[in-house]
Amino acid sequence: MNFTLLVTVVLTAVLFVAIVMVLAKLLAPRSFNKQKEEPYECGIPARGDQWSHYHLGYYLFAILFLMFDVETMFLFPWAVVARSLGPQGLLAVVFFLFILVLGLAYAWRKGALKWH
Amino acid sequence: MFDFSIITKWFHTLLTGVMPEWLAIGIECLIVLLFIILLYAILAIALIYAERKICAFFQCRLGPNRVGKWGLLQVFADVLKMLTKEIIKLRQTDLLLHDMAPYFVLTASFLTFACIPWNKGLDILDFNVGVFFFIAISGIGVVGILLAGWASHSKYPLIGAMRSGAQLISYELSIGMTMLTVIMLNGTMQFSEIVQQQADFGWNIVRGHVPAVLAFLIYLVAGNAECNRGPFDLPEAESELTAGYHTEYSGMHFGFFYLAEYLNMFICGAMAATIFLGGWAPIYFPGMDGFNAVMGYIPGFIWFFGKAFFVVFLLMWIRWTFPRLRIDQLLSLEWKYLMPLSMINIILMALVVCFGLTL
Amino acid sequence: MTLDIRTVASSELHNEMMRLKQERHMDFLVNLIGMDWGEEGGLGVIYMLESSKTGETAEIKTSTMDREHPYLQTVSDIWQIANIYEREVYDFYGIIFLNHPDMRRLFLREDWQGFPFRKDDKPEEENPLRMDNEPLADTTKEYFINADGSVGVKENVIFAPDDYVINIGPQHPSTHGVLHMRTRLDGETVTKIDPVLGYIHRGVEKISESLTYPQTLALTDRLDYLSAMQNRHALCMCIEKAIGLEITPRVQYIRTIMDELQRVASHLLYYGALVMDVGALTAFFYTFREREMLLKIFEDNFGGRLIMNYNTIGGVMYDIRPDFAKQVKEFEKALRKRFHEYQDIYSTNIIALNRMVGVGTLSQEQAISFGCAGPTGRACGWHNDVRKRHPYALYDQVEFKEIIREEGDSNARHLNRMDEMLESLNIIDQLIDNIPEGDFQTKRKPIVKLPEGSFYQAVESSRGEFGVFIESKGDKSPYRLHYRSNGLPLIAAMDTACRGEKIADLIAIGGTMDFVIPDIDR
Amino acid sequence: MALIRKPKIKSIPYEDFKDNESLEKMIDELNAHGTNVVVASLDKLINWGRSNSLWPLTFGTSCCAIELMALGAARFDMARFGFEVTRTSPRQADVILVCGTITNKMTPVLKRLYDQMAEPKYVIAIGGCTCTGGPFTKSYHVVKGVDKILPVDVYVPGCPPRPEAFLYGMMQLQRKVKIENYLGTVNRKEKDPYKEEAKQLKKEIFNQEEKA
Repeated sequence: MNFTLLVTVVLTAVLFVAIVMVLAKLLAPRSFNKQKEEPYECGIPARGDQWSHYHLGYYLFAILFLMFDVETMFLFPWAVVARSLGPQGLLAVVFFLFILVLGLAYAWRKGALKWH
Repeated sequence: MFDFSIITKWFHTLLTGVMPEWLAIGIECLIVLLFIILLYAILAIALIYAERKICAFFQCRLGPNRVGKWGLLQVFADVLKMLTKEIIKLRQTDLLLHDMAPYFVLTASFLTFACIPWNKGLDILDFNVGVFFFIAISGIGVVGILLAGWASHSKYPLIGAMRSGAQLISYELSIGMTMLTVIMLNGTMQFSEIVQQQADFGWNIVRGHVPAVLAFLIYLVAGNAECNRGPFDLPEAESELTAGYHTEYSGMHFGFFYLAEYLNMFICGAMAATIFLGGWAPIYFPGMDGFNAVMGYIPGFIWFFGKAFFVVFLLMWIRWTFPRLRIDQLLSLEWKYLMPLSMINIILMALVVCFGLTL
Repeated sequence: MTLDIRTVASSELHNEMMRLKQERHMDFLVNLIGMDWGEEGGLGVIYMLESSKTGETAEIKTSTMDREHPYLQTVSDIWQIANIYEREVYDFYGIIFLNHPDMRRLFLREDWQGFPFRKDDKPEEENPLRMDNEPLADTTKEYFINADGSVGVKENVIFAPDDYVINIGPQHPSTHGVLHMRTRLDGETVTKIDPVLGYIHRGVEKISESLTYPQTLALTDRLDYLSAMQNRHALCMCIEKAIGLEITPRVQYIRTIMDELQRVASHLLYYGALVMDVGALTAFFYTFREREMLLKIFEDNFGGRLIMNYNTIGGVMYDIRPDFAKQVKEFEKALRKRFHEYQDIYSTNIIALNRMVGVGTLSQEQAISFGCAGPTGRACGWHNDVRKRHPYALYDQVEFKEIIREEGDSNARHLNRMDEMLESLNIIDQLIDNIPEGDFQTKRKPIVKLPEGSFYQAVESSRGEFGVFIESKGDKSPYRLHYRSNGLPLIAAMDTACRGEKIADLIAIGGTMDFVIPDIDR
Repeated sequence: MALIRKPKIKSIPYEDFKDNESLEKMIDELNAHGTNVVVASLDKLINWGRSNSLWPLTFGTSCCAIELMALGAARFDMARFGFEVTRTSPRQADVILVCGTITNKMTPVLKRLYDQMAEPKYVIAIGGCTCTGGPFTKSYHVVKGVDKILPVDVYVPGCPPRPEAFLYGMMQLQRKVKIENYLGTVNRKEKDPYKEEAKQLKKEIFNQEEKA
């Protein structure tokens, strides 16, 4: 039942967007001129290629996120049974978390958290 | 507390009594579909209206009051307007991605929306790994926003999308970690179970005392950032990037982003209510039986909406008070303050849980 | 005041200027005014210098007779602000400055024909309204003299072809009008700003040359509309002093009070605009609440909310209303009472402080070299208040502090303006109860004719030194009327202040600089 | 269809705009032909929505822009009419309030912004400068009336006009929107005249990339 519902919800979202879009396309006017189809940049024609080389200051954060997100994922199964595992489980996880914190500290120290 | 699953079960048996199983499920799915769309639309309209009115009161203004009584029809007018607005396609955009972006954003929004337990027995998607599922699908929204910015083939949206990419993924970590603390406290990942436990043993924020309150505060900040609002509205940043990642979207295309923004705010509030403030569980004081009984008569969904809207109001209050952060400040807030804090908080909660210190 | 202008031969100019800067410490280039003295005088430039230490002033002029290829030496290596001033002169008069690194037009389109401020130019005939986009060049020309005496041209690059350049403005919510900044980005970091001006260039100075003196008054209000009162005060004072008209004490009182009220109104709006730029929308509404009270006073007394047209030559347009003093006191009380709200919601907010402290720093030398007078310069520790340097109206009779801070960052600029608001209230306090009886208008001849000569009068407008320069040939309209814009130096300093900061900071710095574009473009 | 309906403006007191010639003329034209009942009712609904949700583009060049700020602030509060959602991107705006002098250099920019707006779009010329050139008509660099470049719907004179005048202008625009025929007139669907050209261009780019 749950997966049927999951599909239903996804379908709902897609249908909702699709139907509204069709309705909007039916109702809305269309007009054409050359300037309309150019990118907006405060009323000035854009210079150069829009998809030109853009310095991504954020990619380091993406990599860090990937790392930490996967690590925290491992914590979830433990969290569910944390109560029954008791202090012993906690000790194991603290060790794991310690490594995580070490990783963060390393990234911090290396200046990966500094915005470039 | 009234259990809604009685009705759904009764309805199911009623249907299967007169028709084959698959048809019954089909009809139920249709009802669910309509229910979601209706609720989604109503909430969106209510939230947009509330935001305009509340921000007006913060700003010593009146807010919309000409369209309909007290401006109640204002949002309907806006929707009609947006429906009849031209949808612009840029010459050099990646049309497929450009059109796909709203689908992603809305799908993420709908799916997370469906995870919310509205009442006892009234939840649409109730997995036993519910929290996990919730975190996973809320990531789809990021893809939508990134696509929107990238496919627009314009510089402002691109910068906005990149900002939002960095921001959303960063704050997702904190959300995950605060949810981890709650899971530890309740020992389950199923939303309905989490709320049921709160109904039985008291709200999480009380039960988990210090670490839970800490987690709640971290969640508020991170959740606020996740919905691109308040001091964290950098991806849109009206005064810097004109309109951010949806600069090139017009008409209903833009309307979807607008809609999703408000609904995400509600989802953020509803999640806070569910995992910290007891969801549909009524307020309960040990020893005051008369009072508790009266509270118990109030239907669960009213409790739920009351709590969710309280959190939403908090978010609005923050949004209309603080100036915007800068991108590097935003990221260092997450990585240098919230993240270490939530890690410490996990250990704190683990200690509390393992040594049975819960209230 | 009447100017005593010394003529320097064009070949000696650069050396003479260097000498003045080094020996007499003339480090503040107040004005650089292009001139067209016709066939007999040729094209030339008037330089007005001032020493930031001693307060001495010097006026120099130089000219060239060649109208086809007028060349003069640049002073842009001595004062940084000369860079943009000389581009303005090139734009209007076609005078080419040798060794100037960036000889582009400043205000007009790059493909504009002719030089509109020359007396023999007919700009409208040569330049019909054009709908095609303006070509924005990525390279610029530098003229220099070869060893054999001929003039050579070399190309300087503004933006390389693969630079990531984004246009901020002209239609942008945070450029306070139609400023256009071509901004080179490295990620989110601003590495260069090239301001493109002139989107609201209305040719006010050129129009004024064909108007009589009383008519020119109408245009001053529309320059820096947030200092409307002060601008007009400057022009009136300049004319009055030139024709030797005595002003009654009552008018002096009224004008001083109005100037300060205008300053408060302007700074209130500044606060509103800044907080909007930084994203704290609610605070914007708080200042407008008080500003509306002030506008009500303006409206009651002169019938205008924003543009009052109040000062006239020899007095003011109408007498103040009997309850003026009461109204002003009420407003003052309300503002003082609510002033802490502004501080609470923004000035002391931790996010706001993080956004402003240490951001967009200008050193004192830079501020003086760029000529950033007003609160911006005073935030860098430069004592430049015209009210103290060259007192006018009643400013030598009232007591007030010149607000000075040393940090030179956005926060200092912001706090300076906030403090100035209170200081203005103090000035009003001292005057409001003692407005003497008398005429509000001195009798004068209906036709105003200035004696031959050059005149200059500066006032402290809401955002710096606003100056009026008039060159008269004895007619009823000015031969040349030049306004010292108080925003142009701020724009020129933007590149220096913003380099290495983020886009968001660029917006915040622009907010604290508080420029008004029509005043820059004139 | 036999059922013919005479369009009328409801929800605005008729006396309020009776003295407005151009609106009067528009109404007469509409009445002369009459409209299908179903279409007219749908029109009415859509026009109600459109007229009550006119989102302005933040566009101000000079003095009038400050009064626009005052209009948004507490005393005048344009939010009452639902105008407060000022969009900074022309794609999402419905009406461009041309606040302040338009100069020759600004002309292509303004035209571009107007072109980039999504249909249906409206223009309000605010202030003397925008209507006629105002005090700067003598200037060599000022456009004498913004109607030389854009089709203006409402003129609001004044220097600068008071915020009340802004509101009146916006309300006049609402009235104008309310008597338009949306279906069939406003929502015309043009054919893309640049389709072939664009295909050609894409092909060329593709070829070039292949070569490289």
